[in-house]
Amino acid sequence: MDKKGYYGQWGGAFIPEVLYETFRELGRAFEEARSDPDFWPEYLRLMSSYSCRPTPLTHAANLSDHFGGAGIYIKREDLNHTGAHKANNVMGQGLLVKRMGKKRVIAETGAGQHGVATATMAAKFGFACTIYMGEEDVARQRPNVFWMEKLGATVIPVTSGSRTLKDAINEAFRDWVTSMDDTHYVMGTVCGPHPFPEMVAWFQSIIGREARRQILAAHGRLPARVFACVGGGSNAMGIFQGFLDDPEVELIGVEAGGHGIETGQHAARLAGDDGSAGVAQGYKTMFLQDSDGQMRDTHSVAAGLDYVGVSPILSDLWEKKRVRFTAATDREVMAALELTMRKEGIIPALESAHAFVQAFKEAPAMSRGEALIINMSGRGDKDIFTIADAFKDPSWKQFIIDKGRQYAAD
Amino acid sequence: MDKKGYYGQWGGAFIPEVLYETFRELGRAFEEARSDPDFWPEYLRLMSSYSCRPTPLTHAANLSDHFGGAGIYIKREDLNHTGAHKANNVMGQGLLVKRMGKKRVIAETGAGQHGVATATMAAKFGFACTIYMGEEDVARQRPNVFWMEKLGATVIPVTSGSRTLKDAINEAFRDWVTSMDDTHYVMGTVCGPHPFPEMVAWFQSIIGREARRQILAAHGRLPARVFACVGGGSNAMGIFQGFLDDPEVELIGVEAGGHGIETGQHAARLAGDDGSAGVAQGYKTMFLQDSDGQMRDTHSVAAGLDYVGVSPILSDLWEKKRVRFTAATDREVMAALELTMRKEGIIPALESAHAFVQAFKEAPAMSRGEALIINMSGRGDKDIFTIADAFKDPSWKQFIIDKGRQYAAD
Amino acid sequence: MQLTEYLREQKAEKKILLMTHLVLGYPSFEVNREVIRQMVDNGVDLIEMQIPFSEPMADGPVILKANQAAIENGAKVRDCLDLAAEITAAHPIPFLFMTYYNILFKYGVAKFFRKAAAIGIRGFIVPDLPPEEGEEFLALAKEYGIAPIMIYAPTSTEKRMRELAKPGDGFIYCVARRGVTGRKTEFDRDFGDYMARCRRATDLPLAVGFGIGSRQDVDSLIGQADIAVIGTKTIRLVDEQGPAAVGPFIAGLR
Amino acid sequence: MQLTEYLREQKAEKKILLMTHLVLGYPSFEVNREVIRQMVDNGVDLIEMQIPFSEPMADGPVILKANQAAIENGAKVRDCLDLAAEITAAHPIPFLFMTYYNILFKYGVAKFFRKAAAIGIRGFIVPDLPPEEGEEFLALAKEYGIAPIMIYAPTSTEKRMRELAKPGDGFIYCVARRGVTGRKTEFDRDFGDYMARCRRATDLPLAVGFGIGSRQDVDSLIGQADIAVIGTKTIRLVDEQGPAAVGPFIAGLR
Ligand SMILES: Cc1ncc(COP(=O)(O)O)c(C=O)c1O
Ligand SMILES: Cc1ncc(COP(=O)(O)O)c(C=O)c1O
Repeated sequence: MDKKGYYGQWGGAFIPEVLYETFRELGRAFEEARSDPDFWPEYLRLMSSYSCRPTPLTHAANLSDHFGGAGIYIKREDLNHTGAHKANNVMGQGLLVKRMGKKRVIAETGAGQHGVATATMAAKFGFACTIYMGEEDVARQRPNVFWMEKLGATVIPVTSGSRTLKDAINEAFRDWVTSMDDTHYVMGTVCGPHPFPEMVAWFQSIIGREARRQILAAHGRLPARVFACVGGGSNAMGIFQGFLDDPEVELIGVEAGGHGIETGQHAARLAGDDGSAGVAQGYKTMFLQDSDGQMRDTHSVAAGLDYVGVSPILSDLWEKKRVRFTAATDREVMAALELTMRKEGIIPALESAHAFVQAFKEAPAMSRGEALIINMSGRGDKDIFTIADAFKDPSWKQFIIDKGRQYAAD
Repeated sequence: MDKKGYYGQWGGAFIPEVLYETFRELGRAFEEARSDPDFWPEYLRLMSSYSCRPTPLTHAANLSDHFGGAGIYIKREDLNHTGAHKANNVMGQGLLVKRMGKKRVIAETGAGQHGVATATMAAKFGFACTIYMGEEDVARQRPNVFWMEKLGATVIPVTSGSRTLKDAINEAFRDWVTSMDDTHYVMGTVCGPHPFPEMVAWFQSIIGREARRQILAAHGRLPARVFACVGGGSNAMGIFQGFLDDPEVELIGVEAGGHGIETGQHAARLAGDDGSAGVAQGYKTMFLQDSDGQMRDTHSVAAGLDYVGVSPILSDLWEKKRVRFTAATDREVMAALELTMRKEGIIPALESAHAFVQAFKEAPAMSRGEALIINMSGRGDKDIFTIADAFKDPSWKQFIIDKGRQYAAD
Repeated sequence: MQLTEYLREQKAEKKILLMTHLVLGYPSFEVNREVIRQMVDNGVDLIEMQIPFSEPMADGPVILKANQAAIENGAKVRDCLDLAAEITAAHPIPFLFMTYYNILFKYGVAKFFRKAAAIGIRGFIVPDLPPEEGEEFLALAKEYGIAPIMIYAPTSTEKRMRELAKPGDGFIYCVARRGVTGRKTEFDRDFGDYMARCRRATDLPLAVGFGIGSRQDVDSLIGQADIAVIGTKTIRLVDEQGPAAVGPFIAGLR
Repeated sequence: MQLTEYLREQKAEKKILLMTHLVLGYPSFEVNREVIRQMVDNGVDLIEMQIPFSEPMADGPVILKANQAAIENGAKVRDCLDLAAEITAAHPIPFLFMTYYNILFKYGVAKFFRKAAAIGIRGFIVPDLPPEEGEEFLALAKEYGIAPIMIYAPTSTEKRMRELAKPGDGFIYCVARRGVTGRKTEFDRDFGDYMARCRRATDLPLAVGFGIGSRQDVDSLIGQADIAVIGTKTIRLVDEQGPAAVGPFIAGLR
């Protein structure tokens, strides 16, 4: 790292003065935890007894045969408690909150995964919990809202801006500048002001540490390539960190190509040419913004990738060409999802399916002796409304129509 | 075991002659697998690389404090791939099918969990797959039907009888008597004709083997009591087998009390006095039947417990008083579910929540030095339609109404 | 006279015998009476009366539906036994009970045999009771002189058939093909091999059931089997055309 | 004349100065013109003009909505600068830009300073730019003689305040309380302690903002602060009663 909180030219902490002390305290708590030899083992214990870590690395024999190239391995973050890698970050921050003696947590959420994970952590640790969620996402992701509420969290629909993830982040900050004395903001990804990117990357590094050990055990040597989808970038950073120091391992981040980069309706900040440097939401990175610096609307079938910014650490790794970036379109994602379900009995989250798309494009041309890893950041159950929509499943539609009529008649 | 395939007076193989050879072959394949020293390790390898075994034993510190008695531990079968213990059985049978060289699997399903697990296994092993599911369950469990189909299975709604689980079992047998040459019937629980109860119990014993080791590590000695819900009885047998030889460990099976045993609308075969000995679906056990021997309609909020029969092994353990049986009502289940979500950030399946009910009743009167284990057979995400219904969640209803109108307008 | 001997005698006079089937209480006991009368009047040699069961695992959709409808209509086991008593008294041919084991089990197996013997029932067909599970059943069958009808299937090995023949009596019910009742059977080369295997395994008369519904089907069994069993077909006929259609149909079968 | 000196001079004549705020382009540039005229005519001492940004993290719902409406109405940064040029030329009081850092960053920080200086802007308030991140910004501020307005918060320690004062110029913007713009502030004992802390940490004039909306609020600041900042209140007023209501409101504040 260069200047504190910077990765190359990216990162920083562009925060209102009212949060200055809060960030100092957070930074201190984080540094202390990181240098406390008992902390990481405590974290591991929590993750292996409350969640299911280490998560497996599954050899996808059928997909490997299907493409006839590299051996395909899937890192199974879907098997975490709450169904995604988000748990790693959230539980880690939960331990920090306990150390700091705070009693309440707040968080933003897009897809709802981070919200559910945070509500879960809050229940487990006995914290009060408020989740900010764009009104549009509340509508799209009602099942997750339902669970958050049942887990005891208050979900506040955010009606400003594009009513999606970025607006939820703003709103969480607005809460925090009022409540910082007893409240911690559980940032959901490797974005935001320092020390969030560093902290979230640290907790998520558990993925890469395990994956490195597991692929060596299963394949005998390092993988040739590692694929991960990139929303904010936390699952990608999580697995990439296992291989950053191995130059022979190529790292590939896959962003949301939406309806196609050429349509402008996407969320590709680093792949393609639509992103540009900016400062917002407390940090400097590549954003999707207009020439005035106003953030643009983004689109992805995967709510968790539908975000204007990206991890400053990834912007740096992109600039240094350590991580290659590509994008997968909504359509490609549905095809990869279908193939993965059929061939392996595994249902990736729509977000994760982006990584599968790119791996499938590259596997055939790789040699049989090589291995690739796909980071499966989460499971697709949560996406049933979106996936059933996308597949235009008639029985599903009829089921919902009937159920709706029944409710309307109640 | 007594007479082959019998547990005390229970069990047997009441099968049509046309399946005689099929069962012989299956029995042989099973015996060979069981005595093959490589088989169980192969099974463990599969379960730890494709699913997330060993699943954790979570210390529920908040619930323990809340009740102020025994230390409460939760065995996390919800963290299995596909979200329930059903995966253990299905993957094991998948390995057997491979050994037998068959190319197609069929299964019955009630809640849909076993159907999803079987469809998943079939995708993974490359088998064709047909799932029989009562028409009523198809309607109640549409999300699971959707996933089964997406996983490549054909789901056949069964319109006979009560259009629920038992009818799906009959229908699966009707398929099997035609197709046995290339088809294996993946029985979903520790019921049915010999060798199914023994085989399913063997695969599910992975739960108890792990749990025993884990509780000794976490608590230093054996638990005083172990609670499991009982539909067919596979998750219960799975965990109980870890402690059957320890007379100091009390084993408690919790059946579906539905609207209350006194109402007759329940599925309690062993708790209460409504069950009686009978022979159906290929085996002898305690059934809910009328004085003519016709099977009765059962009721439970949990589709997976809504079944007329019960494992012959459990009938024997009940008769021998090794396992105590109780029932939890639908209402108690919703309360236990809510408490568990709030206190621990854990969402049990409606089936599993039955075990929580009874543990919660008994924990306060137990001493602080004692431990109890609840087998959490599955996760509750799958039950969102039922749970949201039960909680009469207005936003959820509105969401479904809107979605239904939108589909109707398409 | 024992059932087997009766069948041998009848067979001496006919190229093939006919056994028909019906579900007691479906569509009603009233119709059962009429259907049986038509069957007997038109030369049927023996009749299996199915006592309905809620889980008729080995039956196809038509008989399944008949079972469930009978139960829903309120047909109790007691009613079935009463009707059976009336029928056996009224008609000179042998009658058998076909049902699933739970009906006997719940009634009390010994008590059921006693009752059936009193009624004059000549045999039991219980498709979900293999002899391995039937120790008590077989002993009682011997005691009461009720033939326990064993079942052969195309999947049975010759060795298995010989074993089944031992406790068997009356005749052997040869299931014509894999699957449940009600679907069409092809009487092809494989079928011939199967019947030859059955013949080698036992001296008992052979009945062939599953999927037989026309004179052509019955004809094709001549020389291979002793009894042709008509099941689903008559139920369908009664459903579609009423009981009066049964007589002409039976008359036309041979 | 430097902004600080101007403020000291003005303060010498008045018990307290008034700074008002508005969002450029909201509800329209036309209304901005009228509102500013009313403000100036009624004795406002200085005005902060907010260039809208899509992610105004430190602003409450009213100003947030104004930002987003302005952008949706098509207000571009260029248009804001054009209006600002027109305004500074037309009115004799000092004007400041308030905005978020991305607006400067994307425009080019140096270029933005050059432009602002050319227009005659006297200070910048950038709530998401702490001095740690503002090296270039502070250097340019010095170069162009535009006051970089530092912000104090109730959570700032006295040590931190002293550090902030160093690069600061013009005045210090004291955020009256935790939270975002637009909610009511209690001017209680804690507030007094806070202001005393601010006063000890710097010689620069102190402006107090967040939640000031009445003569009573303004009065309670006299003696504790040099400048009262009226933000959300006038936006609400224009929303509800139109620009003509601004003049009387301002006139009544002191
Ligand atoms: C399953 C899943 N994968 C990926 C993401 C994207 O986030 P990140 O890039 O931080 O991993 C999300 C965010 O909600 C998610 O839920
Ligand atoms: C989550 C879960 N638990 C329990 C059961 C009941 O089955 P068993 O008693 O065989 O464990 C089911 C059956 O579908 C289930 O899905």
